[in-house]
Amino acid sequence: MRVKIGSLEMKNPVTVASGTFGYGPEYADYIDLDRLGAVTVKGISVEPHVGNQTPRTFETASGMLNAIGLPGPGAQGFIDKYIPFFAEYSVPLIVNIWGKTVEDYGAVTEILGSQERVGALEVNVSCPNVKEGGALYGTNVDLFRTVVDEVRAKTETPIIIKLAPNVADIKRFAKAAEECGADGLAVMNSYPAMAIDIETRKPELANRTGGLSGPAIKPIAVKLVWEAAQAVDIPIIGMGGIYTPEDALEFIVAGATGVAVGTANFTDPSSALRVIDGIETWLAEHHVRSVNDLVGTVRA
Amino acid sequence: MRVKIGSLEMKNPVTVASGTFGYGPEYADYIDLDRLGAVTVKGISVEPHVGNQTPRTFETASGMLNAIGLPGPGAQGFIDKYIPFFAEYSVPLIVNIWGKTVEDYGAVTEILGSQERVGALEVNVSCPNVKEGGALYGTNVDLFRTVVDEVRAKTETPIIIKLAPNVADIKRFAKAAEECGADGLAVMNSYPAMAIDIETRKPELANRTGGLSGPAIKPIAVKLVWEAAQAVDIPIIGMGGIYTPEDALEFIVAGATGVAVGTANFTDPSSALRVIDGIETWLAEHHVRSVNDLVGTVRA
Amino acid sequence: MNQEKTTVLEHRVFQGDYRLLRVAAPIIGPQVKPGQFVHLRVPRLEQAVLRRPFSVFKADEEGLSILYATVGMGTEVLNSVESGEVIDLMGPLGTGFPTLGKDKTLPVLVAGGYGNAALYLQAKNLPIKGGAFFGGRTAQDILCVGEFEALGWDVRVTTDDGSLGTKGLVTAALDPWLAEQDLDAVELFSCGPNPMLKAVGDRALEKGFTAWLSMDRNMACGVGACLTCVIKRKTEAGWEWARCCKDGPVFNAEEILWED
Amino acid sequence: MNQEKTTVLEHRVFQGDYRLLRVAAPIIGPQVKPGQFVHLRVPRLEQAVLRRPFSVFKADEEGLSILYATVGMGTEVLNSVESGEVIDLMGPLGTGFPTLGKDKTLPVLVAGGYGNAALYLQAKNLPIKGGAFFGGRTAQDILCVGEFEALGWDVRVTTDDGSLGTKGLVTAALDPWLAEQDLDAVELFSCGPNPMLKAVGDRALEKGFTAWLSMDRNMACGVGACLTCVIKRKTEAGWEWARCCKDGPVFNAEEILWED
Ligand SMILES: Cc1cc2nc3c(=O)[nH]c(=O)nc-3n(C[C@H](O)[C@H](O)[C@H](O)COP(=O)(O)OP(=O)(O)OC[C@H]3O[C@@H](n4cnc5c(N)ncnc54)[C@H](O)[C@@H]3O)c2cc1C
Ligand SMILES: Cc1cc2nc3c(=O)[nH]c(=O)nc-3n(C[C@H](O)[C@H](O)[C@H](O)COP(=O)(O)OP(=O)(O)OC[C@H]3O[C@@H](n4cnc5c(N)ncnc54)[C@H](O)[C@@H]3O)c2cc1C
Ligand SMILES: Cc1cc2nc3c(=O)[nH]c(=O)nc-3n(C[C@H](O)[C@H](O)[C@H](O)COP(=O)(O)O)c2cc1C
Ligand SMILES: Cc1cc2nc3c(=O)[nH]c(=O)nc-3n(C[C@H](O)[C@H](O)[C@H](O)COP(=O)(O)O)c2cc1C
Ligand code: FES
Ligand code: FES
Repeated sequence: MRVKIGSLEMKNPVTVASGTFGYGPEYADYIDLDRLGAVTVKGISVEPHVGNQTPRTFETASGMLNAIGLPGPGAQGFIDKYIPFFAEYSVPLIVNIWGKTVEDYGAVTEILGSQERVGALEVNVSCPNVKEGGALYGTNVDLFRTVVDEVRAKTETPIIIKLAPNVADIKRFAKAAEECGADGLAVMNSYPAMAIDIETRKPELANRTGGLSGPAIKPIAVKLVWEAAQAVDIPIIGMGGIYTPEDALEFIVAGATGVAVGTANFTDPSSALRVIDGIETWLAEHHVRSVNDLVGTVRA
Repeated sequence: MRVKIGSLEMKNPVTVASGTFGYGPEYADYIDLDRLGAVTVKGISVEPHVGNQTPRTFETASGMLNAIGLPGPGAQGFIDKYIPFFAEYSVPLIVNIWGKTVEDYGAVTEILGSQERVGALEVNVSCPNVKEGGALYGTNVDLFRTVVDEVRAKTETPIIIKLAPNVADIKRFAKAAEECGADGLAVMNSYPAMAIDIETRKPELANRTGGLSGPAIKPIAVKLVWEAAQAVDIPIIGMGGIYTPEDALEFIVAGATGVAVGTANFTDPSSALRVIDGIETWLAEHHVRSVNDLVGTVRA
Repeated sequence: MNQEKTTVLEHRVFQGDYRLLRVAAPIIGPQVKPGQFVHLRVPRLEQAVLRRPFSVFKADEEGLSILYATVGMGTEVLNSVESGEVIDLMGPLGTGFPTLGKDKTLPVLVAGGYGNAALYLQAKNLPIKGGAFFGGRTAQDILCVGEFEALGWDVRVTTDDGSLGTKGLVTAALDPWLAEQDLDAVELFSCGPNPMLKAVGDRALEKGFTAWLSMDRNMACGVGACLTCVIKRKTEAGWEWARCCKDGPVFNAEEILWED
Repeated sequence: MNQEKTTVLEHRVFQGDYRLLRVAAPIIGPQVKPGQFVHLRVPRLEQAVLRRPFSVFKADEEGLSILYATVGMGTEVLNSVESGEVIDLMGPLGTGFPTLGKDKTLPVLVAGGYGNAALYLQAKNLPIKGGAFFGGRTAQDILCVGEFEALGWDVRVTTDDGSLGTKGLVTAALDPWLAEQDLDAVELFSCGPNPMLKAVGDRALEKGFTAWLSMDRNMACGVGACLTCVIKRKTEAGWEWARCCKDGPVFNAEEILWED
């Protein structure tokens, strides 16, 4: 069940999706964190951030919208508050990071990348660049490169670039990340979306738009993983609506080396463990020795 | 309930989505076609086309994938086989068209645009351009303009450009269409997606990838309509997972002048009529005189 | 063709994995012809956008019934439907079996799995009763033998495991039997899994008898609109797509271009 | 905090729009403290990714019960759940009501709608019983008056339409009553719609008595992980987000920064 993302070793391919699992302690009463391949925590920026007003989430058909707005304690706040918690666990820690400027990305990388307890940084590029008038790092390949270059320059810790899904050709971004020295990719972030209350004529989210996640987007995510996997040699962590072992295996067959369970944690906190156990059983039943033997085995 | 798309008058804002309603006769036993604001038929190209191998559809959570591959009788075949059928009806007819080259788009436009019974042409640009090595008209704004220009040059019949959803910024395409003289936009086509059978490791669709439609994508579609509506003054036909009158009103409040019922026809052939009746009731209960007064009234 | 909110009259285990579902369908019921199907919206299956097609087992003025196996999410949820609940049906759909050709005197039925259900009305309506060949994996999969016999059919059973009738595929019983018949008089009607249909179709072409095959294809609309359920039908020029839901599900074996 | 597959023991209309659902929850039940809630996965609501939070009405070694109103898709489907069915619960969740402060001798309960359910355990546990003010739109919305009286509470009812008790908002009964009490002795516990909570909170701040408010916010995770359910909590510097599911749902009225 062991997989590797750069030098990060995971004892099984299953992590949790950033933002759906808090900073670690929140679900620790429900599942043994050490059974996960890695814990991925919510996005951290260099400074503390308040995030969006409420309402911040809204349920949709087989999915949900979120516009939490990346509130968080900042890099140093995270270290002070949560790194000690992880001392009790052996599970690898992936910290999701973001910034409003390229310098922000560099700064948070320097701080968190030098923490021994941090096994990898997952770089969320679905953020507007305040300096460039709101252009999104994740959908403009030139801006995208500047971020990956900056993050790479500031750390030797493995970096996983989390691609934005709302692009015409994800292969360009996958390749750019690989060229800039990324150790892995995460595919996909939630998809830009919106819901409106027709009685009040107000968007259901305070932020107006948010990201769609859950089973609704799984077929989109599988396609993006499949495409990205064809474009690069670095490993991919696939996510988007994973609820069952079969869902996870679908991403693996499509080309993902690891998978992340996101929205499913809300539906059932034991989802990730069920996925791990189920993959193990499936591999045994199908006489597949290593999960790595399944990666990208989809037939033409 | 009356709305206009260019010179096309619809007695209510509700049509059906291309490809989910055949060529007209298929659902005529189930609903009175003349109650619809318009009938939109499946994509027609200049020559007959065989489409994809099977399997062509696959059910997913709150949605479905399709990769029918645009089989069809060709422009002249459509005229011979189906135009006589519509002689018995007064409902406006919107014909969805596509091509593999810019010339194809022009040729099918010339043939169908000159048919008196055709009220508007809906231009599907989510097709690969065979001459340009498979680049997609719908995701490359320069190629996109050449198609809209060509179609516009070949007819005075209203043209509605059906935008591809998988772009980073739909506003660019919306504006380009308006600048090239389009009478309206249709938003959105099904979203590129994929499902894999983990036992056989084969994609569930013969075409490997297909388009995701149904309630799963509604929040994505609402956002795209909202964005496109802010960018242009021409009317928009909104679609993507519309099942209920409330769904339709959500698109209208977001900025759609008309709406199309697609996948819902498969779930329940009476969906479009329920949507029409429900909008009417809602408008009356809310003392809204005209549906046009609701268009784009979402509050900031 | 109609859409009707039907009320469940009876719903019970029929045999093995199969359940019988009977609904009051005063509009659709009387219109059903042998080999047609209904398109059913599974109640409470809100996350599913598609209906599920089922052959009509029996139908009369009041209602109709289907026999179904539980194979996936939809049929599993269908299991929980109780008497008195409402089920939305479209039907009757498709082009079913023709009646016996004028020059034919020996009708033959060949069925596997739920194919028995799909053939029952045809078995009842045919003016002459001949041989009926039912195949399945085990005894559990062989449905309604008594009912077909009561109609006057000479039923031969085969099972893969030999737990009922002859051990082997349905063709193991069919082939020797056919060898002794006047093939010009034979008209065969078949419903079952694709490999069985192909085996039967191949024999019809080789030996030159008439065979009608009810094709099982995944469906979306059920009315010919979406072009999901197509199979290749031979034409002078080669082939064209034919829709199983509208042009079929029943096709003459001669028409079908099989693919692997 | 645990996750438990509970079995439905009882499920019936309680009064008006409200239903009582009682489940066997030997793990969660004994842990419940007043003002805590459970996070419930509605069976058969496959298209929903989120659980639904409900205050615990009663709890003991064997099980727990909730009182709920049918307001949307989830509670509608919940209606169809029958005795013997299994419901997946997380709980007990959140920080509930504190017990009576050492210097307080006059506990007061203020509830609207399902707020009565949320206050019952607190009403039972408080060492002293004082005044209980229940508001609702009509008589149908006033729950459990007899039960609170049986515990020793002096219950005053208001309804918007005057169909039970005094006509008017709950504050119409509360204000004159409070005017006659020693406010330093008062400790108030409230659960109900946000406007009611704000009205109560405003009075606490103005008049200087202690009040605890159970805040109703949409939730996703229920365990403090997603940051959906946040409200603004006053700090020296201004405010910070506090999570209703974890830091609350019960907050001191002094802490809450109300927004319009
Ligand atoms: C014309 C026709 C008549 C049929 N008659 C009967 C009958 O009398 N009794 C019976 O038990 N079954 C019958 N079937 C098969 C039946 O439709 C499927 O077993 C059923 O749709 C499975 O649904 P599910 O949700 O349980 O399975 P899932 O596999 O979960 O369904 C997922 C999707 O695949 C489709 N699907 C799955 N299996 C089939 C299949 N074999 N054929 C077509 N679509 C499929 C479903 O409709 C759905 O869209 C018939 C099929 C056709 C086309
Ligand atoms: C701590 C807490 C305790 C509660 N206790 C009770 C109780 O004891 N009895 C009772 O009847 N109700 C209670 N509620 C409200 C209850 O959670 C909602 O009525 C229920 O979630 C509605 O679900 P639905 O699917 O029927 O409604 P829908 O409106 O269809 O739900 C859609 C979404 O909105 C959320 N939602 C809708 N209304 C509310 C609400 N008022 N509060 C929070 N989320 C909401 C749902 O959880 C769901 O995610 C409580 C809420 C909270 C936060
Ligand atoms: C409530 C919520 C908060 C999220 N926060 C973050 C975040 O902070 N950083 C990030 O990169 N992705 C974030 N995501 C996206 C998820 O990590 C994941 O990419 C997405 O939800 C798709 O997976 P899923 O469908 O399994 O949830 C968030 C998603 C949700 C639902
Ligand atoms: C089976 C199927 C076939 C389709 N064929 C076409 C087509 O020929 N041309 C086109 O522009 N869109 C086609 N579409 C896309 C729909 O017109 C519509 O844009 C999309 O399905 C979103 O709407 P919905 O979610 O309501 O189905 C097809 C969709 C489906 C499901
Ligand atoms: S199922 Fe749609 S054409 Fe047959
Ligand atoms: S509901 Fe997730 S933090 Fe409160």
